Amino acid sequence: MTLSELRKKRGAPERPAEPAADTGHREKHPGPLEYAQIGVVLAIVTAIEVGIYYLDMAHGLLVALLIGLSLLKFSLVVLWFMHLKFDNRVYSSMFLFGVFLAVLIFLVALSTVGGKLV
Amino acid sequence: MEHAAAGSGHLETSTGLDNRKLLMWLFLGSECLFFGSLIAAYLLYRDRSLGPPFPSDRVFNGVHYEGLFDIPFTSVSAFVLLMSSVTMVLALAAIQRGNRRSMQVWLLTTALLGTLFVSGQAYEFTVFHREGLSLGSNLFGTTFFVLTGFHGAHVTIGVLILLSLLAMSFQGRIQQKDSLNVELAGLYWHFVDVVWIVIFTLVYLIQP
Amino acid sequence: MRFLRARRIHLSRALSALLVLGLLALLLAGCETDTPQNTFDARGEVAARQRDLFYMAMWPAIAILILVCVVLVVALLRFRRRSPDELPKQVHGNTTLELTWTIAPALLLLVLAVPTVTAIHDLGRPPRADAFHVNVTGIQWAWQFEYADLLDDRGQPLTSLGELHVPTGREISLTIRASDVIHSFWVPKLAGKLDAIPGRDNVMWLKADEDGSFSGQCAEFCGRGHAGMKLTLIAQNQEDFQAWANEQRGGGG
Amino acid sequence: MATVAGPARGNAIGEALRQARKAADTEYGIWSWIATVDHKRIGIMYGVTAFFFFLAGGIEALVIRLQLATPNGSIVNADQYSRIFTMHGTTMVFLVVMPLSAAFFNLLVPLMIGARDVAFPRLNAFSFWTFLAGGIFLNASFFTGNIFEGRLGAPDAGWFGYATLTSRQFSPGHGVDFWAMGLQILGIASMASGFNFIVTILNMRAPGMTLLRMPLFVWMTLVTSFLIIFAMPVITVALFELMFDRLFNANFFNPAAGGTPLLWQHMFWLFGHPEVYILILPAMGIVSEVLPTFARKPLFGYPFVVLSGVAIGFMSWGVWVHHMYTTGLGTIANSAFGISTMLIGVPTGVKIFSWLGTLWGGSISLRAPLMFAAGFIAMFTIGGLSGITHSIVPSDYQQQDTYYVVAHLHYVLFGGAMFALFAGIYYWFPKFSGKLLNDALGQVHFWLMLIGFNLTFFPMHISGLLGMPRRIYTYSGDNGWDLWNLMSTVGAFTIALSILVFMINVAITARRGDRAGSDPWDGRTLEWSIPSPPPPYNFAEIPRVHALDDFWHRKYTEDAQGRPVPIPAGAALAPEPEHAEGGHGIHMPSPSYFPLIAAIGFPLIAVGLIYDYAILAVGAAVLLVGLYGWALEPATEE
Repeated sequence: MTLSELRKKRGAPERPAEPAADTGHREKHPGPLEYAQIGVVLAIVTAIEVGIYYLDMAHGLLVALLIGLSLLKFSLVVLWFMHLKFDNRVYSSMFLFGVFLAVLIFLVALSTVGGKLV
Repeated sequence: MEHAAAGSGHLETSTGLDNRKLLMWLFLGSECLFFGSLIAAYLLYRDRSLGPPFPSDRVFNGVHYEGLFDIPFTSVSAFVLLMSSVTMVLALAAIQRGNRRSMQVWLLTTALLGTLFVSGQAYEFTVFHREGLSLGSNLFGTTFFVLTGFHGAHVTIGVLILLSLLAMSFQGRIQQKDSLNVELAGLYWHFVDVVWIVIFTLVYLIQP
Repeated sequence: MRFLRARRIHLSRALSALLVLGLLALLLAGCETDTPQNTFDARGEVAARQRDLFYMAMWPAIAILILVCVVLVVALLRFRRRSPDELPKQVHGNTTLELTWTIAPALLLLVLAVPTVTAIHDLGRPPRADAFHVNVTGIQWAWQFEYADLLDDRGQPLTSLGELHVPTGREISLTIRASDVIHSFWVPKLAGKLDAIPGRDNVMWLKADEDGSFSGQCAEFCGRGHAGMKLTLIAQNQEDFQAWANEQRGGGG
Repeated sequence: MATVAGPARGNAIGEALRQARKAADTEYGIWSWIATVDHKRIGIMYGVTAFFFFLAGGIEALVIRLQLATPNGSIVNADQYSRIFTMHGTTMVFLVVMPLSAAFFNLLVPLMIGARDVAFPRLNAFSFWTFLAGGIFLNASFFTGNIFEGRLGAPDAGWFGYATLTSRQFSPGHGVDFWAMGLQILGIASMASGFNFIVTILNMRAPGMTLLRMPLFVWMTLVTSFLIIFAMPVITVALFELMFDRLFNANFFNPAAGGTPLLWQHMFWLFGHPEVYILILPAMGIVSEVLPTFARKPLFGYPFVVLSGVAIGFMSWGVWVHHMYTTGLGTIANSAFGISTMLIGVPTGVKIFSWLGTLWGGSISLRAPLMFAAGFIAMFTIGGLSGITHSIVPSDYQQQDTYYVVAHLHYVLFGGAMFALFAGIYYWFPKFSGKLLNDALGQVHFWLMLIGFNLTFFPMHISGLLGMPRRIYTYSGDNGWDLWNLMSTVGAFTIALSILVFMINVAITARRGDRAGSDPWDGRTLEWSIPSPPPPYNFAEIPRVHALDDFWHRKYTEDAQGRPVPIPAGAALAPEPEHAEGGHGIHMPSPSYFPLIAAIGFPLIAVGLIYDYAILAVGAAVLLVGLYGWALEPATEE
């Protein structure tokens, strides 16, 4: 006897398959216009990054600026395009745990082996 | 595309979160450690190569070596990948509104931009290789090729996923109610893009 | 089987007690012997400090072990089920107790941490400038020693293989390297080990308080010959040491 | 259920596959196991496979012990010894303790949280087949030498594979390649199950099963799974780097090009220390289930025990350098990691005391599961305390890489993990087989194993303190190590004997064991509320959970003094009533061959990388077929 027959014999009525509603969306996602605007911002930030690369400035300042700008891009993509700003916190905590863990342990590891960080 | 089986019996989960989306986020969290390890290895060995070629201009043993990195070229590449994220999210917005045609256009655009990025990388690798850089040439070659190579592999897999989605949508298997499939592919795609944002800054722009 | 069941309680009590006592007797027996690589039998400042730290951790550990085992065995015997429908009071926890056994061990560890960190810094200090300097290189599968302070007629440092000669009572500074795979330099009676890592110079110091020959061996798995990668450290008084050095110079010249 | 048109439809192969899938949807027969997505069957397969690897790893251990029984042993030569101890370590960690824990995750987690299966049943099957493929692949390395001439092909650089010993120069042959790729494959399996169980535990809980009502074992599974998914990528990258070094002349660990072998150690232990807790946390979870049942008393300080488990999970990321004290990282690093290592002892201590608190004042039934759990407490305490002595860094300079460490790690992983896993086997065997293991034989097994274990490993403390380094294949008779080594060897064979008793017990029980009802131990958690063995759908009706130890509270209420009073009504005790008819439809996932097909791709790819890229292409094709088939076939089909 197959399992499906067994199930039928038990007389369990089949529930019609419904797509699982993703209740993870607490708020509505933004629309195309907003996405496009963020795209423009991302493009501008990239242009600034490349621009300051060619500027002659103190190394420390350059590094700080570049890291700051890439963090900004990172956050824009993650928060809007990946909807972490709008979705359930559980998703973001899973991801951010990975991000922070990676940054933390490799900073410690690199400083222990004496690696140059930047 | 994501291999998932909806749970048995439960149509609503205890947290109210979708199983597959949760899985994807966990996977991305785990990927952070993957790329973190690769980037850490690159940073550890940066500027420790015992011989040329070098990423940026440098005097070594009294000889001036020109750097390999071509920042304008890579900036364009980074820009291409960044824009592919925009088109990806537009594809999602389209299907969430039930606009299949528009979604297909954006998916195709995204896949093309991704392919363009990978082609750019292939070109870059070829140029570098002609200049004498290989996995075994020095620490820079080792860490650079492995880090960017794994990233490129991720982009390639992403393109395959996008094309699979596209094929499925032409079969009529991606409807408005299936927008989660596009969302999941999108999450993966954006993640790969975000990794490149980090690599672009840490590897290319910041030079010791 | 029935016999076993009836006797089980007594058997288990006797066995448990025997086990714990036996284990402790074994441990103590171990400390007493005078074998070539006994870490308890320290003959130098560094090893002595390390041994004392081990004792400092070992005695509280044994005390805690006995405490846990006694409580465990007493609980098992005293609260064993006597009738199948016996139902004990449902205790879910006790916050005071729980906090106590979180904080008490933390305090104990804090107490252990202070001498530990002090010792790490004392033993980890760079060797003194006037120390007798030797470069140690681990090779598959032998130890090579290069005496930076002892030069031969041509101005080259003396070298030896497998046997390390040092003056007694003087601080010895060792720069440890490897030429192929990772090894670990270890002379148990004088000091704990330090790894020899290719591409890296590790520095340690040690001191032999008395003349004698002390055996040591590679402690990091380094391939097929690992078990045979031994060394002997020979600590000699000043005259004997000079005599040895002169002999080496003569032999080498 | 509307059938979604599969791409396989319409062609002969696709139709055959569909038929095969249908045929596998039975309760019996080999195909029903091969295509199964039932978490219970997958759990059993995990357990049985891991037990076979346990025997293999055990035989390797016996060879090691025979060789070291006397000074100047000559059972094996140095080369064979290196390969055997490497395989012993790798096998026991990756092919025994991890998959045995995975077996329990699979068997128990859905039952304990009141679910019908895991969140991704096919991913679960994929984990198992990938694990099996990786295990077979790894052990196949033995045969890449010429086994008849005594030349084994297995890896020879230790389970920790320290660079530069793993480089092609110092380890020619393919042993290390097999090791690296085998671990890579096993890593995929572990990661897949890690993701699966996190989603299952977070999302598939029965109504009312809040996080703080979950059994402790489920909590420990959750923590372990998080450790797996965050720790595995690090070793994955390290293994990739090793493979690039070996296959494509990369320089990651090559000092001649300026690389440092320490990079490997950092990455290995960044993974390796969480890994230690991946091995021990499930064991702690099992013990935390066994003790309350056999003491008829709830776990003492449940929230504290949960919290300490979570704390251990977090802290396990901050102690990796304690495997590297003697690499010369400097006083600051050694002090910091010495202190963090001490601190991780605190939550571990909390657990031990809480277990004692659980037993104290209970009504303790001294059956085999409880004996093993009690043995675990004592043995694990020894292992934990010797661990504390390692945090005394300067003292560890002496003990590092000696038999003292061998003693310590076996007290944790054998005295700890294996004792607890056996407790779990005796405890849950009746749930999944329907028969009780013989208790008298169980007691014999326990005492033999306890005595044998201590006889083997306690003397290693002493031989280590007497200066015996690890991983030496022979020693001379003048070091005072002879007696201790002989004792260890005798002990090892006593352990082997105890395992034999266990196997006899299983064989006897299979033939004529006592039938177990649904609740033979007066259990507390939901798995005891359903028949033994459980039906494929587990719960005819998804339970509604009202408390921690919900099933206990269905059987007993408490009087004013806090003493439990049995609830007389038989209804509460009855295994799930048969009212599925009127209730919900039970909708089970269909069996699938694709996880197996995908899993077969991995060893082919690995073999291809080592020998011939053509095989690699075949492997990749097989993997793709598996993945696409899996993605495109509907999860359920009626």
